Amino acid sequence: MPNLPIKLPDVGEGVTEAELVAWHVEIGDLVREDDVIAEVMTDKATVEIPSLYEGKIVALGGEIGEVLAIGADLVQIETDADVASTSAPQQAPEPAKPEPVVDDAAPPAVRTKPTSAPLRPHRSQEAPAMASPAVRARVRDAGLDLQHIQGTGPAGRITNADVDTFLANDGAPTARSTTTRRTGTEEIKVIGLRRKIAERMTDANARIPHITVVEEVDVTALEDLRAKMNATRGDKPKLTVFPLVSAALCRALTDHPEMNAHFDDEGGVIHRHAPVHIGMATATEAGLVVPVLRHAEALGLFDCAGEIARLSNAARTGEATREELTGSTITITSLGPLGAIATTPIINAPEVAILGINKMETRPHWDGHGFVPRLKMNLSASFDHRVIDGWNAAVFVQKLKTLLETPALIFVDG
Amino acid sequence: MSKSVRLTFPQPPARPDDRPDFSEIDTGTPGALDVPPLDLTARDSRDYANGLIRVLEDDGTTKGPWADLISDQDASTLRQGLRDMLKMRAIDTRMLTAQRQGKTSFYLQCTGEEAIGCAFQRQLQKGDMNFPTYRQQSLLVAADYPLTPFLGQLYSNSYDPMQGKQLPVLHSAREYGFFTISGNLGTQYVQAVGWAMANALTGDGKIAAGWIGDGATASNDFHSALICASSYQPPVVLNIVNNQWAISTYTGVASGKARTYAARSRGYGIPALRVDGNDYLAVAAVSKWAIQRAREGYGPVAIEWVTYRAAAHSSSDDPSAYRPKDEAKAWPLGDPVERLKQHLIAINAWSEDRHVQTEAEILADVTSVQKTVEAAGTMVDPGPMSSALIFDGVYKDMPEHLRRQRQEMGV
Amino acid sequence: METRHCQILILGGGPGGYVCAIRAGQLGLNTVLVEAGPLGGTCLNVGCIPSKALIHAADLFHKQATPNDLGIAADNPRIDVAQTQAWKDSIVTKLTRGVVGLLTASNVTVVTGRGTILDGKTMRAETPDGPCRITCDALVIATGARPTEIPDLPFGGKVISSTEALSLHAIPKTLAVVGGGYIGLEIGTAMAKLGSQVTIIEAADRVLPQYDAALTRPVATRLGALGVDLRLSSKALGLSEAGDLQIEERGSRSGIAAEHVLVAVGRTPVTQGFGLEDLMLTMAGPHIAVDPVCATSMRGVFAIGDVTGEPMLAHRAMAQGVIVAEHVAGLASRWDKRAVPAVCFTDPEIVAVGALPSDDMASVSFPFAANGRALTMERSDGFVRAVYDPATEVITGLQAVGHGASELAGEFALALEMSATLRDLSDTIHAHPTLSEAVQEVGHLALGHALHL
Amino acid sequence: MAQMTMIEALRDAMDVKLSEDPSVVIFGEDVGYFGGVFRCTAGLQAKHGQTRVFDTPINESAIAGMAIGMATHGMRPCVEVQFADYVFPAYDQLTQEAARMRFRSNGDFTCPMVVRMPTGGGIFGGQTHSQSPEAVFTHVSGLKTVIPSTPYDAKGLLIAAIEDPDPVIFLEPKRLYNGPFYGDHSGPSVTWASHPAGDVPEGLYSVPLGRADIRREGQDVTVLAYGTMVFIAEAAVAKSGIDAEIIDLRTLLPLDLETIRASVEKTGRCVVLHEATRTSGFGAELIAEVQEACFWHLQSPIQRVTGWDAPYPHAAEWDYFPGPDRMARALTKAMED
Repeated sequence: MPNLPIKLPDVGEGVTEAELVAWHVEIGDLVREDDVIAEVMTDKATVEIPSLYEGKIVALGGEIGEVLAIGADLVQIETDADVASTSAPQQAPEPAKPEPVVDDAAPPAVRTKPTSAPLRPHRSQEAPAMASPAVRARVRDAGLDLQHIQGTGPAGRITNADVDTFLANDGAPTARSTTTRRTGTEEIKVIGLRRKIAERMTDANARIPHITVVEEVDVTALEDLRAKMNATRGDKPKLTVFPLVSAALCRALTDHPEMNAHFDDEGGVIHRHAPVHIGMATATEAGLVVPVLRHAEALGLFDCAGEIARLSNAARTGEATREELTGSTITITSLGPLGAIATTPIINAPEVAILGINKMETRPHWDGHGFVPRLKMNLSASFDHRVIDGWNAAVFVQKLKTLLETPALIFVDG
Repeated sequence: MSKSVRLTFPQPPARPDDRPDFSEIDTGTPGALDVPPLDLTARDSRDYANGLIRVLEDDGTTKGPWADLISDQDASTLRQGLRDMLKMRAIDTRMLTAQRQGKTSFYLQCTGEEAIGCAFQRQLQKGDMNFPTYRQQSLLVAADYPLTPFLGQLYSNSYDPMQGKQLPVLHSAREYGFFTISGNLGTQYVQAVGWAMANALTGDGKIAAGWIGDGATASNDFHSALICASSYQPPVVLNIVNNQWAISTYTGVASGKARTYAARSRGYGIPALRVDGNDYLAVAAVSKWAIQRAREGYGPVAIEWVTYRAAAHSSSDDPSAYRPKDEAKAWPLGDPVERLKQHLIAINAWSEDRHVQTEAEILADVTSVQKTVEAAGTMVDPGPMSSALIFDGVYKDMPEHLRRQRQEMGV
Repeated sequence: METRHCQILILGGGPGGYVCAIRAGQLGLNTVLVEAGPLGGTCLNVGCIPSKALIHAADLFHKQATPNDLGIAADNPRIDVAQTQAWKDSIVTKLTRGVVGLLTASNVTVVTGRGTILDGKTMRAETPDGPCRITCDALVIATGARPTEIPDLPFGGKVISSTEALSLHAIPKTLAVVGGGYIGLEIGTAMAKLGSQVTIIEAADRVLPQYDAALTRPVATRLGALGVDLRLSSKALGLSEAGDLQIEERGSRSGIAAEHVLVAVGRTPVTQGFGLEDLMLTMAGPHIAVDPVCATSMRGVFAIGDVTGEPMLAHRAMAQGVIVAEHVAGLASRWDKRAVPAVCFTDPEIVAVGALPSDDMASVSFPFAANGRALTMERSDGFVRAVYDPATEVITGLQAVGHGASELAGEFALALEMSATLRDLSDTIHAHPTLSEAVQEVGHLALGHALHL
Repeated sequence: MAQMTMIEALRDAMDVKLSEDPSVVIFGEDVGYFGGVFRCTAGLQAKHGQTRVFDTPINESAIAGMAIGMATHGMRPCVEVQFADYVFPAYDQLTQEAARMRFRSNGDFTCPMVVRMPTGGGIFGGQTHSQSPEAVFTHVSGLKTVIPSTPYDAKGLLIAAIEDPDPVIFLEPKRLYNGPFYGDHSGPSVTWASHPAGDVPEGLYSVPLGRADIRREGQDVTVLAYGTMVFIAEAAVAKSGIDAEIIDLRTLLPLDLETIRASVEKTGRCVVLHEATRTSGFGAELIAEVQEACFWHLQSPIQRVTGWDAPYPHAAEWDYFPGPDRMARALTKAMED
C-alpha cells in the first residue's frame, strides 16, 4: 500500500514558505479526499489545505509554528492502491529524466578547446589530410586537428607513427605549443581603462613604471632532474639551468600570453606575439648584449642548451649577427653565481616583462616539523605596470614557481 | 476660521477589528421606481441613477412595475436561474479546493455576485457579445457552456480550448458570447463599444455588453468607452459591478465624491440606472429593459449593479487582513441565492428540502466532471502538452524567425 | 494511453534504423525502435536481398538453357517459379528473424506499429494493444524511400513497381521496363534470362547514365545478346486504351505490348503522412537536410538513410546509423568517409568507388580478357579501371565491370579510405588466379610497367 | 499608371480597399470630414460616407480599443494615429490586447487591423512630431511593423497590411510624404513627380510583407536602411563613391534575413542606418542578426549611423538628423580593414 506525500502547494502566487498554524489531523486519522488537514499562513493570507487523497495519516511534516518550504512534504498518507483516485488513473511511470545525453552546446569532454590558439582562420576548404580511418578516428578522439600533424607516409599520408611523434614531442596534445613554428601577432588597442592606467603610470614614473616581484623557488627537484639528464646525455650538450627555466617560461606563457608582448606606448597598441623569442641578457666586455633564442617554444631541452651555448659564445666573441641580437619578445637575465639574493631587472623595452634568475644556494626549509636543507633560487621578475597589473604579475611568477618546483609539470599536461 | 488644506484618504466604514457598518448604503424600497420609457435620456435618468431598483421584498414577495415587466418569467424559468447560481457556487467551491491542493495555480470566485451574470445572460440572444472581467464567469454558466472546457481551462490540460496558453479563469468562448478575458483592467470596456459599433455598421441586429468593476472605473479605458459610446450611440449595455472592494481597496477610493457610478455615467450623456445586484428578479427586469433598448437602437445605457464581494479577491488573497470577517453576512441586501429561494418558496414553487437535494445533485455533477477533466492532468501530475504550442498562433502564418527559434528549442 | 520515455527513439526499422538501434543498445542507451512492417525495410524485404536471390536463380536457369563450350548439356531445363519464390522468401524470413535476434540481444525495445510524430521529442505509436505515447531525448527519422511513381503511369494493374516485380509467380511473356537505372536493368536482365521478352525504355542516351559510357558498354552489349530490346533517348508517355505502353523515341511515338510494365525511374524519400511536416525541418529538395553527425535543423532530431537523399544505399544508411548512435552516446563520431562503394548486379556486374575519369585526373584500364580466372569462368568481358592523380600517384577512383566484379567492392573501398597510391596496389601480392589480380595489374599499368598486358 | 505623391498613393490604397472590401473602415482624429492633417484621407468620407470614414475623440487608447472590438467582430479597421509621437496611450491596447488576441484565445478571436502613423523627422517638428518609435513595436511578438519609402511601396504595402490577418503597425516617413529627400535641406525640395517610384498603378495591387527590396546593387558594402534613410544612403554613396548595395528593409518584423545574409556574405561589410535614437534602436537588432549569420564573412566591424541619444531637438534638426555626410564617413570607415 503506497505512501503518498501531500506537498505544501504554492498558495499565494510565488510565495516560498508558509508557517504551520494548525493541524486538523493527527497520525493515524483516516481522511477523505478534500478533508481539511492543516492551516498555513503566508504574509498575505491564512489558508486551509485540503487532502489530495483518501487514506490514513502516517506522518506529519512539522510542528505548529514551524515554517515549511513550499513543495516540502506536509503529510504522508497511506492509501489503498486503487483508492488513490485523484492521481492520474494509470500512474504514468515516473519518466526517468536522465541528464539529457545530447547537448550540442557542450561538446563531449574529450575534445579540449585549444588554448590561446591564434584567431581561427577563415574556414577555407584545404585538401583533406590523407590518413587511414583508424588514424583519423584516433586523432578525432584525442581532440587533435589532423592539419597540425606532419605526415611522413607516401604523398604525405599520416601514419600512426606520425601521431606518436606528434604526441611525444609535445607532451599534452594541446597544452604545449606544437613543434611547428607559430606565426602571427595579435594587436590589442589600448583603450578605455587600460589607456587611463598607462597615462597615469607614465606621469608617475620615468618612461616604464616597473613593478618587480621577488619569489623564492625550491629547485632541489629541478637540480636532481638536471643532474640525471646530464648523466645520461651522451654526446648531447650539457644542460645548464637556463634551458629548464626557458622551458618553464614557455609553458607559463601559454597561460599568460600578455607577458610575451611589446607595448608601443605612442601608438597606444600592445603587440602580443605568438612565438616566444627569449632574449638572454649576457654580460660581455663590451657590455650588456642580448642574443635571442628564437622559437624557444619549439626547442627540446638539449637543442635549447646547444643553441644557448652557441649564441652566448657568439655574443661574447661579437660574431652574433644583427638578426641573432634582435627580436626578443621576453628576456631572461642571470648574473649566474653572482646572482645576489634579489635584483630589480630593467625591462628590455619595448617588452613588458623580464625574468631575473638569482643565485642558487642551500637554505634551511621548514617542512612542517623540522628544518631541512633545500636548494633555493630566487626569481626577480619586473613588469611594465602600464600594461601588466600587479595581480597578473604575481600569478605569473607563482606559475613559474610551481613549474620549476615540480619540473614534470613543464612536460606533462596537468 | 479658514479650513486648512488637507488631503482626504477615503476609508471603508469598517476595518478588521470593527463591527460591519453599512449604514451609508441606501437600500431603497422595492417598487419605488417605475419602468422608464426605452428612449430614456441621460437627463431624465437622475432618480434611477441615484436610487436603487428592487423587486424582491424581504419576505420573498415582489412589488412594483419592474416585477410586472418580468411577470412572463414563470416558476420553471426562475428555478433555472436558481440552478444556474447554485452551479456557479458549486464550481467556485470545488475549484478553490483544487487550487489549495496545488492542482491548479490560480482560482477566483464570484461568490455573492452570481445573480448579476446569471440573470443578465438569460436576457441576451445568441450572437450578442459580452466583454466580461474575470469575475463574470457566471455569464458562461448561464449560457450553458459545457463544464469540460470550462474546467479544462482551469487545469491547462488537453480539455483546455486555449491549450494552456492563458492563466486559469481567463476563458474565451466566442460561440457563447464570451469575449476572451484580458488580465489588464478596463481594456475590454472600450473594445465592447467598438464591437457594438460593428453591430451597427453591419446591421447584424446584435448588441454588445461591456463589464467593469467599481475599482476599474478609474482606468482610462472607462473614460474611453463612455466618451465613444456617447459620441457614436452604438447598441451597447455598459455594466458596472459595484461589489464594494477592489482587492483591499474600498470602493470610495474609486468613486471619490461622485454620488454613484451610475450618476457618473450620466455625466457622459448616457442614461444610467442603479440596481440591487443581489435581487435576481430586479436584475432580470432591468437587463431585459436595457437589452431591448439597445437592440431597438435607442443607444447605449449604463447600469450600476450594487452587490458585495463575499469571498476573497482570489486564491492569493485573504480579506480578513483588510475588512471584518463577518462583513459579508452583514450586507443589507442579503445573498442572491437565499433571496431567490425565499421568493420561489413564497410562490409555492420550491421547498427547503428540494433546495438541499438540488445543491447536492449539482455538487455531484460538477465533481464527476471534475474527476474526468483532472484525469487528463493537473499541475500536481501534468498531462502531456507539447511546448511546441508556444510558437503556434503568434501569427496566422509562422514567420521564418519563429521557425528558426523552434528548431533551436528542439520540440 | 500508455506512455514511456527513452533516450533514443528511432522511426523506421530498415538497414539504417535497426543498425542505429543495435549500436545505441550496445552503448547502453535506453533505445526504442518503431516500425509498422517487418524489420529490415526495403533492402531485406522488397529490395537488395530478394532481387539478388532472383538474379541468382535466373542466372542458374539461363546457364542450363544455353549451349556452352564445356560439353555440358541439360535437356529440357524448366523452372518452378512458385518454388523459387518460396526459396527467396525463406531467405528473407531467416534474415528478418536474425535482425529481431540482434535487436533483442542489444536490449532494444521494438514497438510494432505506425509511428506519428507529435513534436520534436514525442511520438504516438498505434500498437496492436492500443496507442502508446513515447517521449525521447533524441529522435532519429529513418523512414527510407519508396519507388517513384510517374504521374501518367500510376502503379496498379499491369503497371508494377520493383516490389511487385520481385514476387511475380509467373514469368511474364512480355515485360516493359521504364528506367534504365540499376533497378530496371537488374530485374529486366533476370526476367530476360527466365524467358521473358524484355523492352527497356531509358530517357538518356545510355543505360546507367550516372556512369561513363565505357563502364556501361559491356552491360549494353550483354543486354543485346540476351535479346533485350533497348529503347534509348525514349520517354514513356502512358498506357493506350488497349493497354500498350506508349513511348516517344526521338520525336516519333510507338506502342509496346507488354503483359507488365515495371516503372523503375528512382526512389522518393518518405517524408509525408506521419507528422514530419509539422517539425518544419530545413529540407534539401525532397530530402531532409543533415550535417556531418546526421543532425537535422532541429536540436536533438536526426535523420539517416534514403530519407536524407543520395546515395540511396543500404550500407550508407547503416554507416549513418552507427554515427548517430555514437554521437548521441557522447562519442566524437562524425561522417568522415572517403569512399562509399556502389554496386549494380547487372550482367556483367558493375562496381564503382570514388571519382570517375575526368580531365584533371589520369586513368588506366586493365581488361579481364587478360585475366586467367575470368577465362576459366567463360566471361572475359569487362575491365578494372583506376583513376589517379599523376603527380602524387594517389588513387581517387576505382571502377570495374565484369562477371563477379561486385566482390572487388571491399578492396576498392579500403584502397580509397586508406588514401592508397598506385604503388600500394602494385606492391601488394594479389592471389593467382583471381579476378582481383587485375587490380594489381592496373597498378603496374598506371606505373608504366604492366606485366600481363 | 499615374503620378502620385506618397500621400496620394496612401489615399488611393484606402480608397481602393474601401470600394473593394465592405468590412474596411477608417477612423482617427480629423480623418473624416477634414481628410487628415496630412490630407491622407481627403475626400474619402465624401465618397464612401460617414459609416466608413469618420472622426474620433482625442483618445488613442479609444481609437485602438474600438478598432480591436471591430476587428475581432470581423471588420478590417485601418485607423490613424495623427503622429507616431502620440501612439503611447494606445501602447497597452496594441501590445497587450491586439498582439495577443489570436494566441490567448487560441484563434477564437483574431485581430486583422492596421494602425497608420506619420513617423520620423526632417520637418522641424521638434521632439513631439519627429520621433521614430519602430523599436518599441518590433520588440512585441504578434505585431508586424512596416515602413515604406516610395509611393509605389506605400500603396502596395498598405493594401497588403489591410489584407493581412494579423495586426500591422504602419509607419509613414512624413519627410517623404511629398517627395524624396536626399538630405540637402538647403536647396529646393524635390517632388515625387521627378522620381520613377512616383509612378503608381491604379487599382488593386499589393507588395508582400516580410520582403526587403535591393534599392541599389553593389559589391563593396551592404547598407541596411528604411524610410527616409534609404535616400540618405543613396546620397552618401554618391558622395563617397563607394559601391554600396543599399537594401530597403520595408518590413522590420518579420525581417527578411535571407536577403540581408546573401548581400553581407557577398560584400563582407555592413552599415546600419536609422533616424531613431541609437541605444536599443532597431539597428542593434539588425547588427545582432548580421553578426550571428555572417560572422565568418565580415571583414570589419558593422557600422551604425543613428539619431543621437537625445530628445529630438527643434533648431538643431540637421545636426541631429543622420545626413549624407555622417553616412559617407561610416561607409568609409566600414571599408577600412
